[in-house]
Amino acid sequence: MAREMMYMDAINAAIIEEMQRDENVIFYGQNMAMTERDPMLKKFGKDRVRLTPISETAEIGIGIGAAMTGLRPIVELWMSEFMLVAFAQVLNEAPRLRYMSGGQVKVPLVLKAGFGFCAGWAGQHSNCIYHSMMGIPGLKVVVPSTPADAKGLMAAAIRDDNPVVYLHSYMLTLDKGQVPDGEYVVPLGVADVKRAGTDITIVAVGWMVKKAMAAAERLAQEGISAEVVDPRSLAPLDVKTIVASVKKTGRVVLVDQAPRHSSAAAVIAGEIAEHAFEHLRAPVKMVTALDASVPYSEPLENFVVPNEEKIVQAVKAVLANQEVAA
Amino acid sequence: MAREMMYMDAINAAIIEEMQRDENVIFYGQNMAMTERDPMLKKFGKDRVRLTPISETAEIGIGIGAAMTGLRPIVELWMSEFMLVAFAQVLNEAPRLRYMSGGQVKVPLVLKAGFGFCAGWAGQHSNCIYHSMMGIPGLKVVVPSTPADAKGLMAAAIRDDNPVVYLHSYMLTLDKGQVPDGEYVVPLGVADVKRAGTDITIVAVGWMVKKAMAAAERLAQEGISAEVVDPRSLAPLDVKTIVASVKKTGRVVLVDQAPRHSSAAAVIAGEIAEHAFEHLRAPVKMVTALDASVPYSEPLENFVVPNEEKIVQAVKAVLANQEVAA
Amino acid sequence: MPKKHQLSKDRLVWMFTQMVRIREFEEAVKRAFIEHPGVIRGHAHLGDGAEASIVGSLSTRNKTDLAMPSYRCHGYPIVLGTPLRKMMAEVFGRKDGLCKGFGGSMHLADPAHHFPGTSGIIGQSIAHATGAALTAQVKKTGQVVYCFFGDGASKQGAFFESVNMAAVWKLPIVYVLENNQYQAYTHFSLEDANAVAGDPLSKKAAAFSIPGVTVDGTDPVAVHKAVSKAADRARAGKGPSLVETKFYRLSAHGNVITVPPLPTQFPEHEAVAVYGNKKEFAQWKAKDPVVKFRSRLIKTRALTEANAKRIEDAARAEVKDAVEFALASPLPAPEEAVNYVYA
Amino acid sequence: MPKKHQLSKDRLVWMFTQMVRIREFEEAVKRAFIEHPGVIRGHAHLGDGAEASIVGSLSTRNKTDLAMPSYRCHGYPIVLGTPLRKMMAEVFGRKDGLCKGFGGSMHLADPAHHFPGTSGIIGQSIAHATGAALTAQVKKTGQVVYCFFGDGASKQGAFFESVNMAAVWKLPIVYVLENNQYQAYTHFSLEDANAVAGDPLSKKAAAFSIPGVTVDGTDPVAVHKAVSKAADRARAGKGPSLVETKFYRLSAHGNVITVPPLPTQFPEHEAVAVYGNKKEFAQWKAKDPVVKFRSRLIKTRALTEANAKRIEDAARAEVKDAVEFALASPLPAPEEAVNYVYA
Ligand SMILES: Cc1ncc(C[n+]2csc(CCOP(=O)(O)OP(=O)(O)O)c2C)c(N)n1
Ligand SMILES: Cc1ncc(C[n+]2csc(CCOP(=O)(O)OP(=O)(O)O)c2C)c(N)n1
Ligand SMILES: [Mg+2]
Ligand SMILES: [Mg+2]
Repeated sequence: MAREMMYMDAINAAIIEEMQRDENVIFYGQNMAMTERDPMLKKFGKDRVRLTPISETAEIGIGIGAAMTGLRPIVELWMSEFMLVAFAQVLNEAPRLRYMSGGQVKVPLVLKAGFGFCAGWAGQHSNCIYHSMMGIPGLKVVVPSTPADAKGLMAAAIRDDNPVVYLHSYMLTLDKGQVPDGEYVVPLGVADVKRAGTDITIVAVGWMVKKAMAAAERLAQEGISAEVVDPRSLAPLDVKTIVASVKKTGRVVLVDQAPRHSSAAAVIAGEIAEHAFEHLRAPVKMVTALDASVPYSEPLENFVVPNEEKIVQAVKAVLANQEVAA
Repeated sequence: MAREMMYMDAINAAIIEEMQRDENVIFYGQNMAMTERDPMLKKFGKDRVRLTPISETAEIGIGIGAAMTGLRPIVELWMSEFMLVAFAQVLNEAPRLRYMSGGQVKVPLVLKAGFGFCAGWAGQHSNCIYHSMMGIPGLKVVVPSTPADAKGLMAAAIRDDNPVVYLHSYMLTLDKGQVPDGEYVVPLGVADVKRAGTDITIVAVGWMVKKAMAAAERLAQEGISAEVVDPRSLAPLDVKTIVASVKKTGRVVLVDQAPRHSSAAAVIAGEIAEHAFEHLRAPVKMVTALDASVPYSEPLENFVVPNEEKIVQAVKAVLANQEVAA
Repeated sequence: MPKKHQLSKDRLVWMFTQMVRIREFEEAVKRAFIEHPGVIRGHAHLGDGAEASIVGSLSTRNKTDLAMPSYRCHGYPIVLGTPLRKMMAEVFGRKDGLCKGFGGSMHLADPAHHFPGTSGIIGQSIAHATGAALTAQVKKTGQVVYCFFGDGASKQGAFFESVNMAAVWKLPIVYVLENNQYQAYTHFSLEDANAVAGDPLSKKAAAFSIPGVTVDGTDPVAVHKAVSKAADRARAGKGPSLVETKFYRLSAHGNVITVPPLPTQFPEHEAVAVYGNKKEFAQWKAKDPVVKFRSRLIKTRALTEANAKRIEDAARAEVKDAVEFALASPLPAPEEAVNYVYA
Repeated sequence: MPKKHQLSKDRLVWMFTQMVRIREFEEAVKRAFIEHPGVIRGHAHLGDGAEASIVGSLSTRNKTDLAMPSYRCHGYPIVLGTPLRKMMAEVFGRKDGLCKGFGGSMHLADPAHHFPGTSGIIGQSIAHATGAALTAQVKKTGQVVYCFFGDGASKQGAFFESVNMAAVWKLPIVYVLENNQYQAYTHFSLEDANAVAGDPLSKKAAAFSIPGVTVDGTDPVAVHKAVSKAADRARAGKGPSLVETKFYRLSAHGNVITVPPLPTQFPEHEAVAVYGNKKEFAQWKAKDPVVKFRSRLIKTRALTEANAKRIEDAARAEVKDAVEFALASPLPAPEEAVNYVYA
């Protein structure tokens, strides 16, 4: 059975279900569970649901220490940029401790944060920083693009025995979709073909999956069949599924909300260059944010961030096998 | 005129010369200038050369504030991983403040740090984190591989009006090379063809340039002519020079000390896939660290990090146009 | 208080004027969410309630001293002399804004008026302010830096690291911890160890062996007095002080967070909306610093009712003009967005 | 001191024994740089001088209490019961090492003996220790966490953030600030604002309104007393305390940093090598905690000279055996390196 649900509600549903399932799961963060009327606090009690100060280094570090000693913390970090004040804990503590101990400890920790809020939040609150967390041995990173994935990936993240950064797109918060009832786990490290197609592959992440789907729809009306692949996990990255799609279609556009060299798109393009080269019939093409911080004012912001139109144009350019300026 | 100099001495020479040239340049960090006998302190005085506590967030943040108000600080951070405790300052403050102010302020700041110390320093002190600083609009990143570049890029970094992360490879610290006397500036954003060749391009960063040069030497003895390109700046990245080399040779191996998906190699491979595709006669090939943190014990460490032999094998595989496991 | 810090009648009236200008500006911003929906994007944070803290602090500054506030930054430049037109235009994301529409409400900057900029990431700008004080020291400019940050920010590592360094280096800086009793939706008593123990937040000064004092942040004269002392100390080369100004944020943390194109508005104050504590809100509302200071000046005859009205009318007119200017200013051209990335 | 914390003769002898075992282990590690060059890679940091702080603290623990030290971590597991063989094999990078050669000197870990691991990044493990205390509280295990960190680490934001949270949550943790007077090459008086003002570093406790005390860290009984009180408080659900144990690191910060294949060795102590201050070094050398405690126990007849010798010989033999074991243990197979990345 499934039901229609909002993306954000799907995330919460997974957290609640996993907390019901395993009493070692705890949940804390800033500006949550302030009063006894808080529904999560009511359900799970003061020990398991907590309010924290603006102390990300301690919040994440405490999560690590708690995970090393038997709990399974979910840390609510709100915006992913806030993690940067504590990035040593994310990149150089959580994923290293198991390895350095020769496998003696594990760190089952979920770092939950939203990203890419393009809504006039300007230069420090609108970024995509997933690229900086890719390729860190020991660290997993997931980016759901639909309510169902949001639920299934959260469940998987909580059950995983490794640190997982769970990044939800702010722009998808209110989107609705069918979400399976009850236990629903989307395995980490498995990409999803969100739309099948034959002429070209579009690889997109997070909010950009929605834009890519819209672009594919428009292209379909013009007789172009685009396959949309959503990696869902950026680490581990399901290179196999992506490469298989590219091998099938022979062409690929990579869409990413981040600037070009800090995008997952660039890394994926590198993998394609190594593993699908012989099947490519045209150069890969990246559609990314421009090389600028996200500006405040609406026309400026719109100009910097990729959109449906740019995707459509890129697809057409690749199909015409001619390079156009990014 | 030039003279033989060690890599680390070349860096210091540039700092001293620039501090002599411009009294707004200041230099501070942990575990330096502890006593009045310190040569830098003697030369430039207590105001301009300072000792700091283990407070990277404040150290870098103070550098930003000082830069906004008229100084040109160089912050000695020692190991690049230490920057992670203050990564918000590096990724989300220094490069954003000018943009957010609509160009009213500038942040001429140099963050100096060593990286990639493969000498038994284990999982938290041996990493390459440059990848996480690529593609951040407003931020420049340089990685010198020779004493001359070490000097010239430091001079350029200090003179630049933007925040520049200057990353020196610990493994090259004692290497010697010819270094021009006096004023010598290597422009930021310009790659260097470290060795000309015709059969294949090897793109390598930092310590890996040295390994690539050694591999090219060995390959030359077998009649294979490899061109070695050193980006020197990772941001801005000189895609043009890299692509030109690949267009010429038609084949490319990318060497990087970081794990695959956190490497500059992957990003560069993505650019090549978009901009040199038609000229490629074989898939690109990456030689990177394995997907593991750097382990302590020597045989383990050697196994994880790329070496000359792996580069030679990769080049031969590409020339044979057959894929081999990474 | 030492004679030199005694406030003349003119100065008191000037302070009142600035407080009124801040209040009028913030109320106009708040009204804009209703009167001009969609014009303000992102997150806007108001300083109503903080007027005494802001003006009391900045009334002690010398001409070239710097102010480095947090992202809740509207009040400070108003006192420094930044034109309200440019400020409002920036909040509205216009081409004629202070930052040409690149920064918005959280990131006002006006270096020409001694306000280098802000950070939206909590605690980080405390380090920037400390760096500005380093410049003052190295270049011997005689400047003092006024660093403002919230009760919430005092739980971020950047705060402790910065103050320690300022104390060791004896930097010319005054740390004004504006305890408006909330960090977003969280009452400070729920997250601060000093508060949990019933101690003032200024006790944190002991961690650096520097003076720490808590002062009534609804009284601009009390703030002036405490900050004067701290600024004197800074100017004398004796290093930083910590002044906790305790007052109450009178509006909600910020406008409601929504996903575009849903319009966003200002909700009720958290005391009521989150904690259901109407009494707390009413008690502090009764201590409104602008209202209190007005009565006091009238009572002490520093001001007549007529003059007060004139000041208020002038401020209202100035703000109205700013709104009109901002609305008339064009949006920036999209292609502008790639400028100012590099110097 | 309360009766229950009074130390029996046996207990005092046990404490002396642990101190000797630590000292012998550290001296063997130091000697290995000369006797077996190249066997220890990277950076090794010794705890000689810290014996009284380590043993005095851990002598107050209950069976399942956890120790969470910094990267200067050899001493603690020795007290907890970790086999020296496995420890030395890890320091030598061998297959039979505690961490199979993956961690080395800085990253010993032995969760089976209540030592979950360490971080090499200053200050970060203070948060981890606080998290372990959270587990103890949530799971109601009755455990106390002993969190050790250096004077240098007390300038890292992680320290302040963690202690504040522990105080608000009343976590069962004792923060032992081991002030060995140096952070790498820097004397603490050059970087700490409390020290600059002539105050003890335990004054930082005021920032959290928790007990803070400074104790003679060369005296294991004094440390025991102070830490007992703190542990009692933690166990009673009253939250954290800060105990500054002041002593002196007797060896240099670590072996010299070199680029392979250049061999690395232990240099002279920074007091001499950097500051040219032989007197300081000599003064503190005279307060060697192991030597002092030995004489005291003999003077108070808790120990005979013959027993002391026996203990020392046994420790020496144990460490010699550990070195031989470690040397005989094979290096790990290269292909092992891709294991343990994910659980
Ligand atoms: C590092 C970081 N964490 C979280 C946030 C989200 N945030 C924005 S404002 C705010 C509250 C700040 O409270 P306070 O410092 O008291 O300042 P006030 O809003 O009261 O002026 C928070 C938590 C942030 N911007 N940066
Ligand atoms: C964040 C960070 N900055 C710098 C370093 C380099 N470093 C390693 S040990 C050390 C000194 C630590 O001093 P202290 O905390 O007093 O501990 P001690 O060595 O005296 O035991 C420093 C600065 C580091 N490891 N991490
Ligand atoms: Mg506040
Ligand atoms: Mg120390």
